[in-house]
Amino acid sequence: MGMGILVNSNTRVLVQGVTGREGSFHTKLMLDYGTKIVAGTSPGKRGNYVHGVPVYNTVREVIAEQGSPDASIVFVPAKFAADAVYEAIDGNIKLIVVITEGIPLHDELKFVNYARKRGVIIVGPNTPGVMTVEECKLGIMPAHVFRKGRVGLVSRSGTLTYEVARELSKRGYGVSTVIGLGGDPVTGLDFIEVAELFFKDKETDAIVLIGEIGGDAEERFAEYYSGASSKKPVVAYVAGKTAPPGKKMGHAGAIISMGMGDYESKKKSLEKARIPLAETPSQIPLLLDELLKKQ
Amino acid sequence: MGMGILVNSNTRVLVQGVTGREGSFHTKLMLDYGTKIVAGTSPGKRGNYVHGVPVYNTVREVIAEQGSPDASIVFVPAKFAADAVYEAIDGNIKLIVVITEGIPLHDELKFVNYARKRGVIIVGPNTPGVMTVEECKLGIMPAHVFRKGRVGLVSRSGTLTYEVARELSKRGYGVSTVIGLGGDPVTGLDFIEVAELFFKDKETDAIVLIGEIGGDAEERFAEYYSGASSKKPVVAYVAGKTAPPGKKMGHAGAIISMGMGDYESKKKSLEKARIPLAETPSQIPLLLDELLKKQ
Amino acid sequence: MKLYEYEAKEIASRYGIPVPRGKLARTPDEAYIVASELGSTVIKAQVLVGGRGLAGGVKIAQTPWEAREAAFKLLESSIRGVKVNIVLVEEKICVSRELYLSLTIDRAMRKPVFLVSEMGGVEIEDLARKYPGKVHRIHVDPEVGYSDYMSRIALSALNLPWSSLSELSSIMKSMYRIMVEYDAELVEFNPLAYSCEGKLIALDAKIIIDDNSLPRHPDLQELYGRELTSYEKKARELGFSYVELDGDIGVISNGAGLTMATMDSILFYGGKPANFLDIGGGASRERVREAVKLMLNHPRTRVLLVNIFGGITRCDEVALGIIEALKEVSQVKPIVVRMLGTNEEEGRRILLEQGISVFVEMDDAVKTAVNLTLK
Amino acid sequence: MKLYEYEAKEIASRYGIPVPRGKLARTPDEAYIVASELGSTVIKAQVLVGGRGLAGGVKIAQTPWEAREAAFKLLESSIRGVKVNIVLVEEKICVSRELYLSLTIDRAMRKPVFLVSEMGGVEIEDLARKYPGKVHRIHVDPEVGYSDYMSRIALSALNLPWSSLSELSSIMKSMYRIMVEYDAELVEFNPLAYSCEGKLIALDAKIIIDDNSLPRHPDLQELYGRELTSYEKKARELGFSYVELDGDIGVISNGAGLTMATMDSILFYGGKPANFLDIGGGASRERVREAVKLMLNHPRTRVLLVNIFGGITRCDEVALGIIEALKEVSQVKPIVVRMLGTNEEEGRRILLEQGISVFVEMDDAVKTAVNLTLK
Repeated sequence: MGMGILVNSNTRVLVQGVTGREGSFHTKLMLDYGTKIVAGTSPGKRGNYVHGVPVYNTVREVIAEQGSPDASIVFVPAKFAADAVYEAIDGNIKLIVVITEGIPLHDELKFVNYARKRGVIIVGPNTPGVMTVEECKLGIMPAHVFRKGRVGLVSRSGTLTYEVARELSKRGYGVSTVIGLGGDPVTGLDFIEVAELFFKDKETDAIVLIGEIGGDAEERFAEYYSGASSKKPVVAYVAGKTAPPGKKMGHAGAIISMGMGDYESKKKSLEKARIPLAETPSQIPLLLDELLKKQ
Repeated sequence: MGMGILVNSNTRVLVQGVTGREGSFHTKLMLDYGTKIVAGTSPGKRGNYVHGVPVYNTVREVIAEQGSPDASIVFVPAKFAADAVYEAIDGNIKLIVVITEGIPLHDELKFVNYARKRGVIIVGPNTPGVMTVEECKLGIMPAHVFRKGRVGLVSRSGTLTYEVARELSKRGYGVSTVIGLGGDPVTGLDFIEVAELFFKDKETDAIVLIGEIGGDAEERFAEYYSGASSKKPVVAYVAGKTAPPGKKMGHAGAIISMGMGDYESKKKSLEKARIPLAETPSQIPLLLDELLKKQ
Repeated sequence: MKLYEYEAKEIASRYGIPVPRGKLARTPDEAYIVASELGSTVIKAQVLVGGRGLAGGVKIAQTPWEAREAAFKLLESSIRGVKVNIVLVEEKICVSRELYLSLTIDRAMRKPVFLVSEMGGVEIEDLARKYPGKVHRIHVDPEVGYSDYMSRIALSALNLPWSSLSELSSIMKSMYRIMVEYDAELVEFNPLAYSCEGKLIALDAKIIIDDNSLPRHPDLQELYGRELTSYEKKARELGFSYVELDGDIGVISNGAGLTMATMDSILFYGGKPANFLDIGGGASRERVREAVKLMLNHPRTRVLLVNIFGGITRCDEVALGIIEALKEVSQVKPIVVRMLGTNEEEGRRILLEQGISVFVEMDDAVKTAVNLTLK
Repeated sequence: MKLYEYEAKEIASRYGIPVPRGKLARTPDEAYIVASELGSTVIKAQVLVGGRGLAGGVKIAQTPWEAREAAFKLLESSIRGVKVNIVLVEEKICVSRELYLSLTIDRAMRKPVFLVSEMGGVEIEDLARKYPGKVHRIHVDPEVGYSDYMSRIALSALNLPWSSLSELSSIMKSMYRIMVEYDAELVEFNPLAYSCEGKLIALDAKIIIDDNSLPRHPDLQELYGRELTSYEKKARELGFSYVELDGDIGVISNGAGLTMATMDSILFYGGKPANFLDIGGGASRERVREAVKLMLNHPRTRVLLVNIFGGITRCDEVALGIIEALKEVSQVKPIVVRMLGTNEEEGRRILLEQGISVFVEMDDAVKTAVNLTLK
């Protein structure tokens, strides 16, 4: 109870877009995991139930009848996702996980800035979500690959994170909390902010950071890490070594970042910050072994 | 040193629009009062001096060459005022006094919201400013009518505030800090926020609140005051008893406020909160006498 | 600045908000012609004062002849003292429910706010007083603007079917655009009808423009001041804030707060102010001269009270303005002056030379002015 | 999605940003005609790849004949492998200074940012690397938008005279409008010329549109994918993320991160990936079938590696898709499958029935695929 970061077994959750295919499916899986889902929204569907969760037309109705949720998870399609996020922010919900993929960049820019100014944390968009193992799953990750343990996992990727979690499990490592930052160029949280939460978390001993090419989030983290006074061991993996320059690999964007963003730049920065960099996912637990042995 | 609220003798001040008629005139008066003015801005006027104050083209230049000012005072004409405010906010100046009158309402709404979200305090717009007596004058009020003392003065009006300050002086009361909230329908600060600052200020024993018809700022303050746990004595004066309904008395606006905003509504609210209400400015010190005697 | 109903509806219609079909008429015959095309009609006096319905400014006509008759009566009448020059002739809508929907500014929250109530047709002030629980507020962050979820909240509050959502959403979106693009401080549809056919339609429309923004709306600025009395117009042209009252003491002061406080003190000491005239900050002698002339020439003024607290305003300029005005005005009315602040010594000297004594205390000046009217 | 220079300039021009006069030409003769109206001209190959200048894609012509000649050469050539089909013929501008001005997204600050440098004509990446002090950043809050003070900062950074302020301000304001209205992630003028006559004019223009926003720009969406190879186009039509590489191991995976990690592991174990193909989340059997067919038919594929970590994606669907594809494809190429996650048992059973064994560990699958190509 009360372990991990951002969410725990007491977190009262709202599901926005609860009646959709994805929303309904994952509501079931989250409930199965033990997540405390108090309500869902879906315009015009008030009075229905999804796997026992009462459905409302608006967040305002949810607040009036169920009290304020602590967190929301958004499954609304890209075209309507920004509206759902504003509804949650204006409803004073302080943590919003945006699963939706394909939201226009400028919509994201606006609501991410709005949220930050109002002290609201956005996870995503285009994220598998956040999960504190054996406490609360607010996302779409396959729960069974995550063993409970003391490694904080933070990632820009989805399936690759599951792969890494499985490699960790195989070698006896478990995860305290896993957070997907989201694959879009602009996200609510970055590596630095999540690392700071993990550094303060008593349930986390080390961090595995899963980056990818594009942007300069890894470089910025490396610089921050070099200067951080109280920190924990970090092992990194960065996907995209083989990606040709100038091409967009899925969401791994090509937005200008002033000479940063390619694999070499990230590698150099991480090495400079003395953060071990794995070459394959399977190397990650081995590097953790070494790092934790040294301590 | 360090007395009063919002400003003190150490506050490093920037004057935006320093070369204009008003800007230049009041820069002189503020300097005479002892205000620490470190720089002024006026596009294209870099290299000039106004009463010994160096002029720059942009706030960014000021920061680069003089360090970050603590506060700014804006004398820029209405059409360009919002731009000046954004320049100050984006330059991380944390207190901005907007003297300018006649700024469009929707410009004000936007920058006031922006400022509040970024933790920036805006005094005004359309305000005489803020002054901690014998420490720092960041405004256009005639300084000589304010005696140093222990009454906090907060007002929606300009000249009426000077009248009240003079009445206080005549009867032996002095002022710790005087703040003009500004005469426009939307302002950066309201009575509640300023009162909270005064309640915490060791140099202030009592508050004189000068309201006027229009809006519901006085009603909201009265309600807040009734419920406030730690508070100081307040005497109020509300201008506009004789104003006919539906007409706009200068800036004293007619914006819908759901049945609130007229003199009777304000009187009733203040009386309910047991805040003595003066019928003329000259009654204010008499009510203070009574109130402070009671204590 | 308030717009006429027909102007507000023109704007609403341009933004895709449904309004009844209709046309303006300036004569009974024009009303007849318009009504011939529309069937049953509503004839509405176009005036800028409130409470038109109660004052008989809205009539229903079944036939063109009845419309002609109604227009004739309205065009002969005055509503709350304002002559009716134009009527709006509109098709009569079959109304199932009358709703209230407006967008205004919440000063406390510093945000635009939609006010929504299923009890339309009543003035919002009365509604809010009598049934506060029936008025729903939906705030809009001015940096974000309208978002669709707001229409879903409004739909629930209005008790409308979900089939009306896209209509309502489009109306609310347009209201927000109108507010921003016209710098409005109020966009109100009261009533907003839910028609017998299940459509939303704005039966009445009110738009108030923020005066400070008029410089960036030259077309609207031209309309400014058309509802004013001739004295108000003159004062406006001279750049003063000015409001007519019904007392006999003319008031000239600087700053809205001090001017109102002067009026209030007059009342407190038993007198009645004739007006509110704020010369603003830093008035020149010419402006003071014109203000004094305006007030001395006003038939209701029996005594003129000038109360100046000079900050930016210079007392010597005020004194010179008063002297010049007195030379140009033939009427002899007593004038009581109280002046303080910047250059007060010089101002006092100038007035004393012309035999006008100057008060230091506001209360003394007010009492003197009141006593002069009681004589 | 990147726009052509001439498209970006058309947009810029529509927003009031000065660009050189000019027209497109598809033949040398057309270039001659355009140049006859313009005098000295610059002939610019219209391709979507970068580094055009260094690759000889820009030529200067003094006469129409020279323009014809230049167009002829360009229209015969390829730039970095891309055939030149169109050239832009523009008046030659007398340039006093070449400046850099762009508006892009700062991911770290989560805000649009103007990048400004007085050293234009160089690629911004090089500029930032070599002279970081010469690149000035001016952030724009996306909720507030452009404000005029930004142009004053830019003016100082560009070392321009104050007389250029209104021109620069209008350009920057338009850039912000273009970014917002076109959902751009980059609006770049490099160089922005300060002409011999002291005017600002965009010599080159680049606009990149955010792909996620294309559904709300149907006109732009039509243009999408025109720079792709035929395989890339086919993959795009099927809704996959797909990039051509030059190795021989076809890669099909789910999720961009896992797909890249699979490619990287291939490299790590000594092989070379032929492509990046991400089938996305929750792919149906039909989509998997098409992906497998696409890759097996690709001439460069010698071995196909399928690496699926099923979350939303179901392994049984993937298995069925693979089986169906194998039935429809005549070419016999080895296929290595690794599958894990949702319904993995069922998926493994389906594949085993057809004689395909399934790896559990990614490393094992990658090593096997690499070994097959090394044989």
